[in-house]
Amino acid sequence: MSAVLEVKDLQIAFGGVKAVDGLSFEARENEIIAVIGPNGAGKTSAFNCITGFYKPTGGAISLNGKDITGKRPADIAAAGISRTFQNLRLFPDLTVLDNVRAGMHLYGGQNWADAIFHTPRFKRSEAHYTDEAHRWLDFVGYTGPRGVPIRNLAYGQQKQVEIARALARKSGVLLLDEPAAGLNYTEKQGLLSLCRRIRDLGTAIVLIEHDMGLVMELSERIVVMNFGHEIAEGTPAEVKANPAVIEAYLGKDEEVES
Amino acid sequence: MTENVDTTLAPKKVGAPQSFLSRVFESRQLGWVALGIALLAPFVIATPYALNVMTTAAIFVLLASGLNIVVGYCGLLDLGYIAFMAVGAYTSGIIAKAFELPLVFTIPAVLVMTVLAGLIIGAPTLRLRSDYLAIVTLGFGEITRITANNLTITGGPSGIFGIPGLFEVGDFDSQEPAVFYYITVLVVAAFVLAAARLGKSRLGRAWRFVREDEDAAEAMGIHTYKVKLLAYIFGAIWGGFGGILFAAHLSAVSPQSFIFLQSALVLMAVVLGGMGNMRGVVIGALVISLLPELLRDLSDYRYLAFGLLLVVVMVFRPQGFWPARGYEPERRKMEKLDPALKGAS
Amino acid sequence: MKITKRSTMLLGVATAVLLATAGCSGGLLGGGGDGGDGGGEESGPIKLALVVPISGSSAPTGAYMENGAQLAVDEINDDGGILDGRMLELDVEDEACDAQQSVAGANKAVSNGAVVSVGGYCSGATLPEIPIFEKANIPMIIPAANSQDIVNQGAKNVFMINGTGKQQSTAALTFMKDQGFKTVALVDDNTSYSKDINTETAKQIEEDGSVTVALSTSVTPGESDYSAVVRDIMGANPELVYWTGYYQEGGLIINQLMNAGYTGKIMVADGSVDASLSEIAGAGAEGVYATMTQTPDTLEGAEDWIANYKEAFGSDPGPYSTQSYDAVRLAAQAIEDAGSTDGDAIIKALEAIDGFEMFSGPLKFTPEHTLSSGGFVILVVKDGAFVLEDDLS
Amino acid sequence: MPRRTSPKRPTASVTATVCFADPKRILMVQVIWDGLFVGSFYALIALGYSMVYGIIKLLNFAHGDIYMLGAFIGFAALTSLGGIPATLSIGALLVVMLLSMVLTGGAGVLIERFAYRPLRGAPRLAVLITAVGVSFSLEYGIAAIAGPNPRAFPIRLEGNVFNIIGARISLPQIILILIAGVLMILLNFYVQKTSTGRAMRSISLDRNASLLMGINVNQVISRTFFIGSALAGAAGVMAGAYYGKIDFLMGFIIGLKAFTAAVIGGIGNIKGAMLGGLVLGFVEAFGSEWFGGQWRDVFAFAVLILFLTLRPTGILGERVTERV
Repeated sequence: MSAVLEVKDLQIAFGGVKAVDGLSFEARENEIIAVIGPNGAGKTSAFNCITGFYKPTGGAISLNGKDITGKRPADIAAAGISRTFQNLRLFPDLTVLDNVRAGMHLYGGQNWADAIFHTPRFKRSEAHYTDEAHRWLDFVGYTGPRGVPIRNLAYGQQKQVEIARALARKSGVLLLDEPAAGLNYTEKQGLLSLCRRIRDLGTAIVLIEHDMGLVMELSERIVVMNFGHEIAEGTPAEVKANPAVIEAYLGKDEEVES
Repeated sequence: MTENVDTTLAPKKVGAPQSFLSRVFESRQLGWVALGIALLAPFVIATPYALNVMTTAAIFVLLASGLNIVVGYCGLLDLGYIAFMAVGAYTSGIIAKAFELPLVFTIPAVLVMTVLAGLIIGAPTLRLRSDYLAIVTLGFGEITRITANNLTITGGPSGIFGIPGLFEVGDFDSQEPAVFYYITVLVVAAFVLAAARLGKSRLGRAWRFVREDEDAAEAMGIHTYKVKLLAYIFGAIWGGFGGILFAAHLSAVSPQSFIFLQSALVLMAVVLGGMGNMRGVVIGALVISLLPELLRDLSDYRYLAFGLLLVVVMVFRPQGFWPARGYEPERRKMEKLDPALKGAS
Repeated sequence: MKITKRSTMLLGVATAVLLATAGCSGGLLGGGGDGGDGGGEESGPIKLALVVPISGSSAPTGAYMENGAQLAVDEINDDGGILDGRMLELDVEDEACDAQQSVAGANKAVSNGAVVSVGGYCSGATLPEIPIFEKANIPMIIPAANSQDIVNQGAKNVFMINGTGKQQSTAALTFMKDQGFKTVALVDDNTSYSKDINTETAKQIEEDGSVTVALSTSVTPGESDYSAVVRDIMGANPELVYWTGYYQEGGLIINQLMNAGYTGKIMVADGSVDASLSEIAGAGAEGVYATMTQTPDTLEGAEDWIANYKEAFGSDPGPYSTQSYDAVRLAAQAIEDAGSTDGDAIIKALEAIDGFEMFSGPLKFTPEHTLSSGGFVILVVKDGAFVLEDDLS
Repeated sequence: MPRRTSPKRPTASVTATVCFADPKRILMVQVIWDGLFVGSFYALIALGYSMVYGIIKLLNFAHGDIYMLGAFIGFAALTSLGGIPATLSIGALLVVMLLSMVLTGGAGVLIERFAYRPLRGAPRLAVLITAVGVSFSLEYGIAAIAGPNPRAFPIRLEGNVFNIIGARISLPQIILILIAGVLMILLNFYVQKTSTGRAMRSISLDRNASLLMGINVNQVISRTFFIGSALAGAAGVMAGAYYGKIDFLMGFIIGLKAFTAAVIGGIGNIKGAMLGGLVLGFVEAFGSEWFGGQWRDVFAFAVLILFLTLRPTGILGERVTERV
């Protein structure tokens, strides 16, 4: 298995404060990696660097061997990374289906003239979009209404839709920022199986997560960050036993244990 | 396209509105009904004044539908939209007069000029925060007007007049008020339909994604800047065609027609009607353009009444008369479910 | 397509409603075209269209014009009307100095059955009215708008009773030469009326050769601070500043010039001849010249007119009150002469008019339908009021 | 001196500047002074824009009309007082200015209470449209009450003119700049040192957090409107007394300019508004010097656009790193 996403010595500073300082990891096909660390460790900043929302101040990121460091988010998305956000970033006034269609923007298949004249090409392409949207909603196990604005839906459903949207992008790498936050036990179990099914599609998953139980059960490798530094990397068992990790989580024992 | 409506999945609370009235309002044929009414109106009243007012209103609808692309779909606050109409009107007026051409032949030139104007105004500004965009577009609007007022080619303060008609074939005069009204209504209807269709396409969705959450849209691979620029260009083209009709209708173009108030009025039409909903915008445009005419007899007080009305309407209905609802059929693909997800959740 | 039926029904209902109401008014199917030729009516009041700015930044002048016209209407009606007792009625429409509004206003007036138009203030708004009134065969007596562009249109229904920019410029140049001014600064307010005079004056000065234009510039109306143009004028240091715009900005510029220590003379064009000019300009207005047609203030025996105006409207007459007053009287005279409200007849009557007494003097139209003599004189501000300085004869 | 030539007649105007000893320098000083003077008006009005924007992120379009309202209140007050001896004009002006500040401040509070507050959760465009509606209502309301004609202001500030390094500077100008300066210093003190001022700053940083901290947000917003409107009202009276003419549309252009000034300085930032006003004043003064007065607004807006493209946060605005 080759590395799809490669992050080398990533650094980002905000006005002198180094949010990420020397993060390196690789993600391979069919693999789930977790990035963990206490609040403020720089995990989300690292995600934002990888997806182009922040310009890294140092280091390199490559995708399938191509350097994507510092490119704009849309180009990185086109290159093959999709993501979810820590706090839901859906399009609240748009329907569930439209939200998922957002992930399919790069499918193309029609242009503005097709739209204005409703050419057969346009109709085919729209039908395809709709089918795909339904397919991905089914895939994530979404059972709620699909033609209504998403802001009316329950939180768990919104989380499902956000993942469906990211999946619709059909990219090789999926970054999930705290996918389990705010979910109940059943929903977390659903998430667990969903992640595995996504992995089985051949996708590399990198997730940020605070729920240690979930992380330990799901991920093949774990990267631990603290104060912007990478303090450990390894299998769940290795990380659990690492004294630096235990120290970083001191006072948060219950999370490690749970 | 509306068969197979399967609403069983929708809980009542969040489902699409079910009342008779809402159904009528959401009906696909409503646009044709409106067009029918517009086409029949002259059989009711056809005084020169009525035709003039109705033609003006129709042109205004065109402008509002163009601005709706920019503001309603894409969420870009444009306070200088009338500048695009000015560009269209001046371009067609100047060329038609200089070469003594019927106005229809100026369409290519107007297209080029308005697209150019959209690029010039949009390119440097669309990276800006929305409030800044508002003031910058306002600035561009004023710059356009003042420039038109100061240049010789635009006729300075008195503008251009004696502009030829749209076209003339034998005895058939396109400038005959009733004829011109019908031409306008048909052109405007076509543009409104085109704008509505654009709104329901991949590009239109991209506009809405940008409006709702630019970062999330960007993360989906949407070049937000390009998409915004396209919204601007389409808005500009709509405005430019409004300008051609305007020039043909009045046979004169002068800077006074492109003051900030006009931009504000078009924007009001969009917001009052319901941003993003083309039907609402058409209604809003009709209200905004017809109301001052109806209030004409109040003379001094009409803008006072107008101002107060705006405040009252906005306070009680901030989404506009008829906001975009954002419902669509729950239609599911009739194929088998993916076996892989049986048992998931 | 389950909604189709309902929509069809809706369309049907709408059609029915429309067609039902079609019977009662002038739709395409109805009587047809009763709007276009209201002049054909043989009884009832005779309507005069007055399309002037009621809203917008030129609204004040619109009010003066409306009052002036109303005064004439009232006087004529008090005397028993015209054409054997038919009353005059003003149909006031807003032009807002905007082509779109003025076209709507003109169309409305035509629909209302106006017989003669006696309005027209902003040239840019008046120009697009011309084809509308021309088509309806309604004569236009334009009291204020005086851009050369209107003359150039050559419409046979258009009559201008305000001196043209050309005539005013000639008067200005004559006075400059009389007084021996060598350098002048020409300042306009970027409206077509004002720019017209500026351009025309500059042209005539160049042809004449004995005066030099030290500066020719424009300001943006509606602002308060004109320090830029004041600096320019101080820099150019002319012997005379000729302001061709309106009194609102004129007053401010005069005041700011005086505060800046300007020592030369100032002359204003007729748009600035208003009592408010010296109120706004303060003491600096003393000695300011103006090119102007005769006004009630400067005419002997016009005190009564001013008193009447004041009594009727509670304020002093303003710019174009007199012209509007005269426009209505002229229209009444022409209708009387024509013996009918037919457009062609009235136009003929207007062309035939000779020696009709107006504030600007006895009237006779040139073949271009402008005043044969602009009737411009030079006024000067004395104790805050404009008085006759030089009748240029 | 090609800049002095008219656009229409490039040949006829060369005689102009030779009469001065060193016209260029004199002119520069004069341009700077004129820019400073106009700029202080812009700054006073820009403050209201900026404060309101800082607190509730609203572009209060009606703000320029509050300036107009202030001028008309001053006009009404002075007219009802009758003739005032010239020697007392400064005193009378100050009294009337205070009165006008209180009334326009009150008007600002009422407008916020009845037009903006009900819309606090609404889409921003809806609020903006409301502001345009308020603007119309104020303009044409005043036109209906006071008539559409421009009015001459009852008192006129007059005084000596000093010649300072070539610039002509009049006493009224100095007085008005001083008044504007004092108002701005007072405001700055208020915002920096008082509890309400601190509350304002904290709300502009984070409204929800401020609510949690027990700050009465509604009250602070009301006070912000009061202060912003009062400053505009003061500027209105000052403009009336200096320029001598007021009309119901006088607030429109200056409102746009003040808005521009607020953005140039960094909208939401009080010092930025003051600075932006002065910068815009200079920009316009130099712009009309170089391109001619009729191009002044074009130049001002063009500079604004350039500015925003190159430094979108304004001069003093802080760069906001948006969290994703």
